[in-house]
Amino acid sequence: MQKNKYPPGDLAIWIFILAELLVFAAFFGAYAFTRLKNVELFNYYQMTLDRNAALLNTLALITSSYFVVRAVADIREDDSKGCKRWLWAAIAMGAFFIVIKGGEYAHHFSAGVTLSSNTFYMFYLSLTFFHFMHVILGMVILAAVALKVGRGGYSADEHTGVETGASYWHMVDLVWLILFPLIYVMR
Amino acid sequence: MQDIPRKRWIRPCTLVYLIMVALTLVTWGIGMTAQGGLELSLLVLLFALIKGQMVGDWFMGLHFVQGIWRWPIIIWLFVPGALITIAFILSYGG
Amino acid sequence: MQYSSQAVAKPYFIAAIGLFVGQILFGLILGLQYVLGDFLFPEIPFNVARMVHTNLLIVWLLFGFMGAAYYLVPEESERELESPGLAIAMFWIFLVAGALTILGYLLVPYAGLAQLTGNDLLPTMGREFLEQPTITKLGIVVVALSFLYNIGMTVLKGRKTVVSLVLLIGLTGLAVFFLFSFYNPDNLVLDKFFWWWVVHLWVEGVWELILGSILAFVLIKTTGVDREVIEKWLYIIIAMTLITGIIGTGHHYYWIGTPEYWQWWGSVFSAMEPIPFFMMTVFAFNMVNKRRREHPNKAAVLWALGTATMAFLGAGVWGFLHTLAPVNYYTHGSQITAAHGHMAFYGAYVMIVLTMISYAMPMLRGRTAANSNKSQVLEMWSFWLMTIAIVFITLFLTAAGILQVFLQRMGENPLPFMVVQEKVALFYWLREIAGLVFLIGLLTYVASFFVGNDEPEAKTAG
Amino acid sequence: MSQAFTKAMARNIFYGGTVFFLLLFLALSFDTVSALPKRDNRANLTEAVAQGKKLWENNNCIGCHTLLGEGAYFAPELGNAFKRLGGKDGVMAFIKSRPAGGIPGRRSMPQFNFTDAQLNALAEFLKYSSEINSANWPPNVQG
Repeated sequence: MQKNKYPPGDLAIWIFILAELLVFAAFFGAYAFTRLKNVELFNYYQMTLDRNAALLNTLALITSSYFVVRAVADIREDDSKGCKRWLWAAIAMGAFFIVIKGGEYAHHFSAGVTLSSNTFYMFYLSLTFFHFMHVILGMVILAAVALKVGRGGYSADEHTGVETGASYWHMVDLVWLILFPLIYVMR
Repeated sequence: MQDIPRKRWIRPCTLVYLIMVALTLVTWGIGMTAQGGLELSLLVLLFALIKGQMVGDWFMGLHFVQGIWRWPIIIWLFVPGALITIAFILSYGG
Repeated sequence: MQYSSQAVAKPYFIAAIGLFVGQILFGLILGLQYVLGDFLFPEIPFNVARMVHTNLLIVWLLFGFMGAAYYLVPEESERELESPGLAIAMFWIFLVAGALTILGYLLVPYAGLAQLTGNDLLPTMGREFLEQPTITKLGIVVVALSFLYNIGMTVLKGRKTVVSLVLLIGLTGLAVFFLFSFYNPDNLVLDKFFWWWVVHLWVEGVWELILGSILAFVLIKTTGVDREVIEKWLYIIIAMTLITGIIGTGHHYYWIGTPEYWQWWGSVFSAMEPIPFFMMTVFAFNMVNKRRREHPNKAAVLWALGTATMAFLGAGVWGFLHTLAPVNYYTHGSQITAAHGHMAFYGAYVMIVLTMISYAMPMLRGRTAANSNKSQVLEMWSFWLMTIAIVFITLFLTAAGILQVFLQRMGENPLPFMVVQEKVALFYWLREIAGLVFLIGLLTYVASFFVGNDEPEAKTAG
Repeated sequence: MSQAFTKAMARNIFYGGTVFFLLLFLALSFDTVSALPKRDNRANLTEAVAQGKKLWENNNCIGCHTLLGEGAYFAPELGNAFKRLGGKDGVMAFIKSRPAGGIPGRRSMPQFNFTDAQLNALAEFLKYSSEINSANWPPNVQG
């Protein structure tokens, strides 16, 4: 089968995706090596995190990523309606993530946790909040795409915009897949 | 990406999704025991890297791409994966 | 020149070059004071000479940016400037205000100047790069607003291109962030925190938009490459600039009393700041390689390529050298910083202004596209002299900085500052020699405007 | 795919990315400003310190010195000068004793003819600066 030269979506988004992934990679490495110097601190405060919430959030993101896959598949067959439905379902899963994660933050903030509390919380808040903002941005992008799909703005012939939004959303998912075990589970 | 038949893409994606859910549940289960340990940590990391690879290959569709754009996600997973592995091995005195 | 109002750029460019010469002369005085501590003391103490050196730089770059904007905006917008009269009036106001300020620095003790200008009413003076009396700062705001009005109206009423929009965003950002120079609390940490909102968000933020748009304009004109291609590159480059550069501000927040998470945020993001500069280098060389025409102004193309290269080296590479927090812990506030500052300012901002002058001046002086061969050859000589000189200035300062860090901040028995300064004096002498070469280059540059004026324009052949 | 990347998408990334990172920067700045009271030694920000800062500015000290590493690199770092010069008396005595005509062949600080009250304010300012939590910078007493 003929393979493609470029990934799906506009290449500009891929440059952006790579830049973002680079930032996350640097933060992951920084987390791991800072932990090395503060193992007990990290192990202790890791226990204050809510692993059930993290599970729900992980499931929410992979599910929504899968929904986005279905959306792209639909638009490739010129099915705008199906595409739109899958996209809004994906956005709903994103909103679910925001609510759960927001609950976690509310819990931590009410306990007086800030970026300056200690090194573990500094990394926990920096990494997850940075990712949290990406979820919001991803939802905004998906919503913009979904609205345009609803107006019949994409078709089987021209749907680069859908693929672009999808690729970005998968990146948001991908980052969380590493974040989840690294911060919540590995000790 | 118009060339890829739906079957060749959606079916693997559904399978990938189910595997990811399963791996996530196992990871969570390990997390809930709060046991830790080098082997378990690296196992969990391996799960994460596998999931990441599946997202890159199937969800993002890089499986159907050839040339340099085939590799960024794989390389990206490898670098932090290696860094985290080294740091954890060191943290266990290895 | 397609529009007669573009002519207002000419006095701006001439003033810029004149002030540039002044800046370099004071740079040489400073360099000498580094090795002959009592040179001109107490008539022109180091702090006064430095203030003149840095303020002249800022002022002449602003003259250059404004001249560039006045030249390129009518052409991009395809209409005459909103008000050429206002542009000329602002030129004189800015020049006189600038000259008075510099004379104030030189003729009155700084504390006297502060008193004379009523600094107590709204204290803003005495902070690095923002030494201007408050009244001068207000004048800058007035000039900037009139300028923005003039440029903005021209852009909005005319054809809107990416080049002019990006330029307008950059200039607006320049004006907006300057407002933080009026915030000067007693709390030193807050003072420093927001001081960087002017300084960093200027030079590692909005100024890069101005740089990018001027470079894009000159490349469109000299290479004939499709505007669409150049504009999308411009967008992606400035996107990367702001994506990395805004949080990159954090690399100034390591040791000034701000929370320590900035060491991570600042390191990670500023480590990526070389990326847009690298993209700019790739972009410039790519466009020139893909050129659809041979532009007779070879000097302008050389300056454009030089900007892309030297900005990457000076801002990108030399910035990266000491941007990571664990490295910066030792290099912060050393000669390494000075080395980076010299090459980054020259490579990014001096060179882009000279690029624009090189491109526009022939037309402003009545040529159709380019200067005579003779004049261009001299200009290209000046390019190499100045560029090589700045490379050596940077290398010598880097060497001095590395030694300084080793002797003063590392090891068992750190030596006092002044002892170390004497130990590295050799490098300061070498730097001064490189500085003289720079001056020769600059004089050559000025001379290039006076030779070959009777000769015919350079042709594209060859 | 004929076109690898489009101008429209590059534009969206520019605007979107800028807004995104500007918001993030504002969020971090907000956190910083609220975290500062624990680090910036504001409890000791007395009238004298404020006056000292004004003197520091009105005489353009930053034109030669660095303070917490920022300024000119011609003269020693002052963030820890209070410690290096042995406290308030040391600081005041040093500033007061600068020869008006300079030191032949060497760098010298000008003689500013400060009053005792002004010297006191400057010393208080340097004391306050030295007590800011600067994450252990400078690396040693030499600055």
